[in-house]
Amino acid sequence: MDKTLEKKQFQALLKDGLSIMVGGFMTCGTPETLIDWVVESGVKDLTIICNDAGFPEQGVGKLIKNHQVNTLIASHIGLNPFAGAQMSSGELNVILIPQGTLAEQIRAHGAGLGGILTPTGRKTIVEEGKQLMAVNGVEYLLEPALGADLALIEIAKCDPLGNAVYAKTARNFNPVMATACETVVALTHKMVPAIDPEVIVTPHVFIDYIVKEHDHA
Amino acid sequence: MDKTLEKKQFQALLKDGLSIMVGGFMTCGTPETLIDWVVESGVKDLTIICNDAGFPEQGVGKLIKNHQVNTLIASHIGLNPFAGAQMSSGELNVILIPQGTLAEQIRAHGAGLGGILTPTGRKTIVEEGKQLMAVNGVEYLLEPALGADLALIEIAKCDPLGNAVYAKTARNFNPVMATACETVVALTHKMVPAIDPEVIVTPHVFIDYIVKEHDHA
Amino acid sequence: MHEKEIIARRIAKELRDGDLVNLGIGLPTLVANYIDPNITVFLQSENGLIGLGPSPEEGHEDPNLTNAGGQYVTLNPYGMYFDSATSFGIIRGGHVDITVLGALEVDAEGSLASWIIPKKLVPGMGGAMDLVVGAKKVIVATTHTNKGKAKIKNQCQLPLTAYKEVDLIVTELAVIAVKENGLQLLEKHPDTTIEEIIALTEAPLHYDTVKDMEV
Amino acid sequence: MHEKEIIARRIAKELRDGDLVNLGIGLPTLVANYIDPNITVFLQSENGLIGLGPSPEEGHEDPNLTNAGGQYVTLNPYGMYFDSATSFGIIRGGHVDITVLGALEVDAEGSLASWIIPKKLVPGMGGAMDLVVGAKKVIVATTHTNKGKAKIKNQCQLPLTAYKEVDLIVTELAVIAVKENGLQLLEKHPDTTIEEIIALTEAPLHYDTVKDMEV
Repeated sequence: MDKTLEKKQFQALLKDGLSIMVGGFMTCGTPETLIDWVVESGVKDLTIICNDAGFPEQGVGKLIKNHQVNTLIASHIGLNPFAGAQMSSGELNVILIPQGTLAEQIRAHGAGLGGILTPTGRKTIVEEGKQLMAVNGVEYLLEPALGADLALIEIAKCDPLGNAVYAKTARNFNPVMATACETVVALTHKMVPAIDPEVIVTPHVFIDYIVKEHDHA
Repeated sequence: MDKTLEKKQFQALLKDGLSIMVGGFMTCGTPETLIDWVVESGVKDLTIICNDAGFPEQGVGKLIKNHQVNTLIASHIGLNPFAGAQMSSGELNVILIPQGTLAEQIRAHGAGLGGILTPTGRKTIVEEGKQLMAVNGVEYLLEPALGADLALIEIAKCDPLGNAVYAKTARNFNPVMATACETVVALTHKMVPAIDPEVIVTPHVFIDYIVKEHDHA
Repeated sequence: MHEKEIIARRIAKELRDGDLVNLGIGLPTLVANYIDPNITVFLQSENGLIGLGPSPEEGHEDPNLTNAGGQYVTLNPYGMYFDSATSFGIIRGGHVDITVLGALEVDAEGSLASWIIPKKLVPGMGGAMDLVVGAKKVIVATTHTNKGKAKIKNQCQLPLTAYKEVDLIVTELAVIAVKENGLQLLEKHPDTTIEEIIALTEAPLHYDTVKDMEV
Repeated sequence: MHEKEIIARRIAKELRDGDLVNLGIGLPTLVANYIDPNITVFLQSENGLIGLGPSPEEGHEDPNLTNAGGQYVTLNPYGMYFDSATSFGIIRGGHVDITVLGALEVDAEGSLASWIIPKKLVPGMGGAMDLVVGAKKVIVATTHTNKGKAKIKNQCQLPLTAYKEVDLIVTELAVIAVKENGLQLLEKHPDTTIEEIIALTEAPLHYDTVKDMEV
């Protein structure tokens, strides 16, 4: 059961129009090598789901700057002027979602839930077009589950099957995204023979493919 | 910030009519010492939320056998004949919930969600009296969040602030219950000076009080 | 060969290399004994682990390491522990390839009743409802009849565990697939006949080529 | 004293021993510099940690250890890391005692606008909407005016971050509580007058005893 991928094999997974979740928070925990390979592949019309728009030369920002992204689903885009400019020009469709709602919608998809009821965004423009539900007299927004075709995540290390742990705050969205996509590719900084069963964060069953960072660094 | 409790202090937290979540799965991971103290206290009319009814002489089964429980919310009761008998006689109100729904309802409360949409129980008697919601053409049951007054959990070890880890499958419902109750008491088997920040399962902010098992074993 | 062994051996042949599998309490648990040693199957237990290993040697039981039936177990290499919400996220989220579980009744539409006999037996559904709704493939492991009475019904009479979720029914006599248009008899035990199986089954059975079960 | 320092110092006095606190990007972050050394406050950062420590020494930055503003930070003893879903479970679930964040506008009902100026500035809400809805106490840290224009409005004109969630407003001139019947002026800077504060505030201010701010 060898899950490791080389660049060409990784790029064979890509095609125009894919929806891709990318881990990271202001690019901390973003698998830059995999982003570079997506840039190099030139695939277009991507839907990118990421906490933010990255920076022009970092993270998903590189895909935006390279005009590969059709739709961006994120909680903020303030650090990448290309995202704002492409949104203004109509090139990029930006869907802004509260960060906690985004995390929970992704988790819901991974956990087989249809959606969740959250108080976040009540009586704000986030509420527009959403269904409201009262539970015990409190009103909530129904936020549907959110999945994608492909997850690109960064992990600190894994065992040969893909049991994974993360590094500090580079964990962020990576574990939930690993549960919510058809295909999950993990960029690992280290491969180890075994990981303590008590501390594994992402079980191997979620990881389809592993790219070893050190082979390409 | 000393969170440790002795028996008398623990019993001062108890009163008739409390709702109490108790960790454990067929009593694996159930804080037996704390249950014994609740039995000894004699408080009545409790609502107990636990995966199962335990055994007559183990886990929440001891509270049921001692007639302290008014309502039991659980996913099964098959191993404790007293639960079945009290249910038949009308003494005990038993609410059976699918195990995954129960876990998710508790997690939802802890995470400030009003509820979740689950496909589990569709077109079964679990659906009765529940609101149905369609998302993308699929029907789900709306299951509301579930909290309680008090959580009694078992942990393997913690640091002085209460950062906690669990032992193997004794983890089960304990971490979600720790997030979902007004007051959380953890029975720990060991107190250690520090725990690796990457492997803490329950952050100290969820643990209000700590009872040291070895003081009483 | 005991009927339970026949069923367990046949179901074991459904498992593929790399599959994540949840085996229910009782008869389904026996499937683990017959998995092809040339493949790796990962067993999940809904109380919170992947990588369920064999029973511990006597004297080596760990009270903190049990399966969903409360029995002492071991953990295989590459296994791991998690909490109940994570466990059912794995189950409900479609990450379990195959779940095998018993039945009180199963019917022509693939609905399953397995958790309650009102006023007689009310143990509760445990994790069964989530498993049947969530797993990619649902296999029912059951004796063909109960005291001579058919368990494979036109329509379940007992309260359901799940509606239209069963994919395959394996008994000591037959392997039956649930299809859009009803039940399809795929295999029969070499020692029985199609006619006998039909006689012991309440639901209508479609069939064309019926192979002998390999057990 | 710079107005930001006045605000940060005053807000620091709201923190109690054992509080879990989330400090927003910018001005709110300064509050950490003025926490009473005799109490222990746990700082949460929504990107995934509790136990935010001081900035690292130069050359000791860890690219895998940042705060929600993307700045390099350190972790205090007893701190820990978690994923984004867990982080917002902590936030939305009411486990954060105090959140401090900036404002574009805040109003008489305690509604807050802080994340968007349509067609001019659309950075996104990040975690602010969850923080304001979820934290037990919401403190707005803001200069009293923006280029002479009142920021404390009768009603926010900009799109809201949250509706009626703010508990306390701290500016360089005043400490104002949001009450059922409107805003209550609790404290004023020693160098200003109640009349001046009222003149610089669009929303009506109730008051009886107004203390001097301790800064």
